[in-house]
Amino acid sequence: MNGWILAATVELGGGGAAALWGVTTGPPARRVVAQNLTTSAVCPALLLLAQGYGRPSYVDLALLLALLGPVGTLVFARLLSDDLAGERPGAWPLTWTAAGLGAAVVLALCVAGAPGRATVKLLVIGALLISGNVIASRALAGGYRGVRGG
Amino acid sequence: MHVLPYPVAAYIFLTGCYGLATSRNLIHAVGCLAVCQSATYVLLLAVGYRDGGTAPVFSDMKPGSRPLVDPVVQALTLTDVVVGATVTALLLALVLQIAKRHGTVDPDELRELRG
Amino acid sequence: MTRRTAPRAALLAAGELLAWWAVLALLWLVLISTVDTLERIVGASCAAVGALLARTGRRAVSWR
Amino acid sequence: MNRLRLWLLAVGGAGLAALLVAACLDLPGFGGSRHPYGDRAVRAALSRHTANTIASVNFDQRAYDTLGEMSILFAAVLGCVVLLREARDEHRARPEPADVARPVRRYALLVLPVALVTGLYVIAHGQLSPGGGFQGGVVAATALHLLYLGADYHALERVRPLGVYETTDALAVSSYLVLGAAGILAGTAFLANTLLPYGTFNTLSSGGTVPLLNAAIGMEVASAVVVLLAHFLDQAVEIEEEHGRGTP
Amino acid sequence: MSDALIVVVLLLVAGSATAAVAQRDPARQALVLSFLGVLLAALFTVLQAPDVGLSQLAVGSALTPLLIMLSVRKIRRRGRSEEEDG
Repeated sequence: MNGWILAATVELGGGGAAALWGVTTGPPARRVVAQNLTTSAVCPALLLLAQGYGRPSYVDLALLLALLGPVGTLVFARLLSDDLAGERPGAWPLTWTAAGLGAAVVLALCVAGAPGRATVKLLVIGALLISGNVIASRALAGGYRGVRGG
Repeated sequence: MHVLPYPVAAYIFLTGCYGLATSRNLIHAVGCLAVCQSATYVLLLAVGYRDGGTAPVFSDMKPGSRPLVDPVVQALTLTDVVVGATVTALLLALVLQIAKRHGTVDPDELRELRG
Repeated sequence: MTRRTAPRAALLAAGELLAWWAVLALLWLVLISTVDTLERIVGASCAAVGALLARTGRRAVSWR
Repeated sequence: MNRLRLWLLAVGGAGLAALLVAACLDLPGFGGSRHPYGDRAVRAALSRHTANTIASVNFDQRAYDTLGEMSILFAAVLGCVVLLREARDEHRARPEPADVARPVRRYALLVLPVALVTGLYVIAHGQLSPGGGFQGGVVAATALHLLYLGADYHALERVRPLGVYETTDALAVSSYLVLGAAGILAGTAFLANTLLPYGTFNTLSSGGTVPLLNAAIGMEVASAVVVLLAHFLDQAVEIEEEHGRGTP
Repeated sequence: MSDALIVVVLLLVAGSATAAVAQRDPARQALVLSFLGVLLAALFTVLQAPDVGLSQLAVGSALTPLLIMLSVRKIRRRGRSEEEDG
């Protein structure tokens, strides 16, 4: 139909398949990293879909994912901290690549749309997405070293 | 393409049932039940979809300007998601109670315990 | 000693609440699409709840 | 025994699969253009000035369903509270304070109010844009638990007086019922949307009783999720069995 | 183009549902379930049901994993304290 939906298809297909592969195989450390990257793969795709369908109200989905996705990763980082203790999964190159992808999508959408309130909303979502993913990566890389009983 | 989503829903449901029947851990079984429930969401929403349609939400578009998908099945699915979440929570509470009473969460061991 | 610090602490608390309230009210204005009076009232009260919770949470955690 | 069960499962699964495939082939084609109920629901929603048809179906045309859904949620939370209460052979142990990395702690403290306000926005705009009481309620309740994730359980307990949330839950359920009963008093039917003026299309006050019912559900869900998670957290973090006493 | 998108997301959902059943360890299953929840939200967006997508996102991305992981932790702790006793 249009380029935005094509981009979303590529992003969902590629990112989703990669995340599915990562989340089902390998040691726990790799699985939680893949779970964290799910957010950074799907959230830009949702933004692209909102633009592709011409429905600004679909942006709320991306907003909620940018808020709750990192929270989900923090859940695993905290409650699996015993299993992750020896491994310190950081995957910083991957995290920054995903952050760059999110930033690129948000900037492209900002340029495509008319400047206004929607642009600021997009920027807020982008900031939440990137900071959430970086912090979640930090939490996986030994953010909960002293958690025993709690 | 005309029927693809329906077999996918059936497949997800049967996969979840297989997991339920062969599960060796009650928490895992609750997760499989969640998978079964997601099959119903896929089926309901596939029934309501219309080619080229868009959501019947008029905060950002004029009524009547585009074809619309079916809102009734969406409302049903919304209820389904809510009930699914509460069922998961209640079953997990039951599993914790079983673990406390019997000291195991393996269904086979539980059957042996009962005699 | 306490007589001098008490008003300062109150001022700091009010400042923190006001700053959070302003940020959250701005966030509300960004999220919505059309602005009218009722929208402003609801937004201001939701931002006030958020600001209260932000301060309570910060005090419960004791920032380090 | 085990082999037998697998065989039984295979036979039953194959039969069910055959039936399901036969049913799939007989369903109306995917993406078809005939949706009689949908078209009528959209028309009814527009006539009552509700911009989000799904909210209109949930809180106006089929508000009775939502009452049932809400009772299920309420009953499930009640069941969890009963199942997960502290038994006589258990005691509470205070968990050691957690040592969380500083950026994670700051992120949790900064995102907590943002997520709460976003949840309230989703509730308040349920009848206009996608969203509603259920979605926003879960988001607001999840936001509160950032304090557990970013600090420790003790911090969460300090901002979460459980009694208040239990009372709010019950109050929200009864306010939904009262709003429904008000329809009877006004001379129409239970939960009929004839009480309030429909207002201007696409504003916060449009849709008659829809925004009020929406807000009641939002309060109910938010406090129900908080109570639910509180009991699970109690079990996972604080409650321990007495040592030296064997399991029955 | 829309059709291709629907097919891609449907196949991903089917794949992750299979994976969620195949993981026998509850903690690992919770990881796949949270992935499945986010993916289902994307599928609902593609099927033009943003309301359902929002509630699936709210439930599936943080709430269900939190409930499952708390149960896992409780049962693991029970196991550990019994080992210490016996």
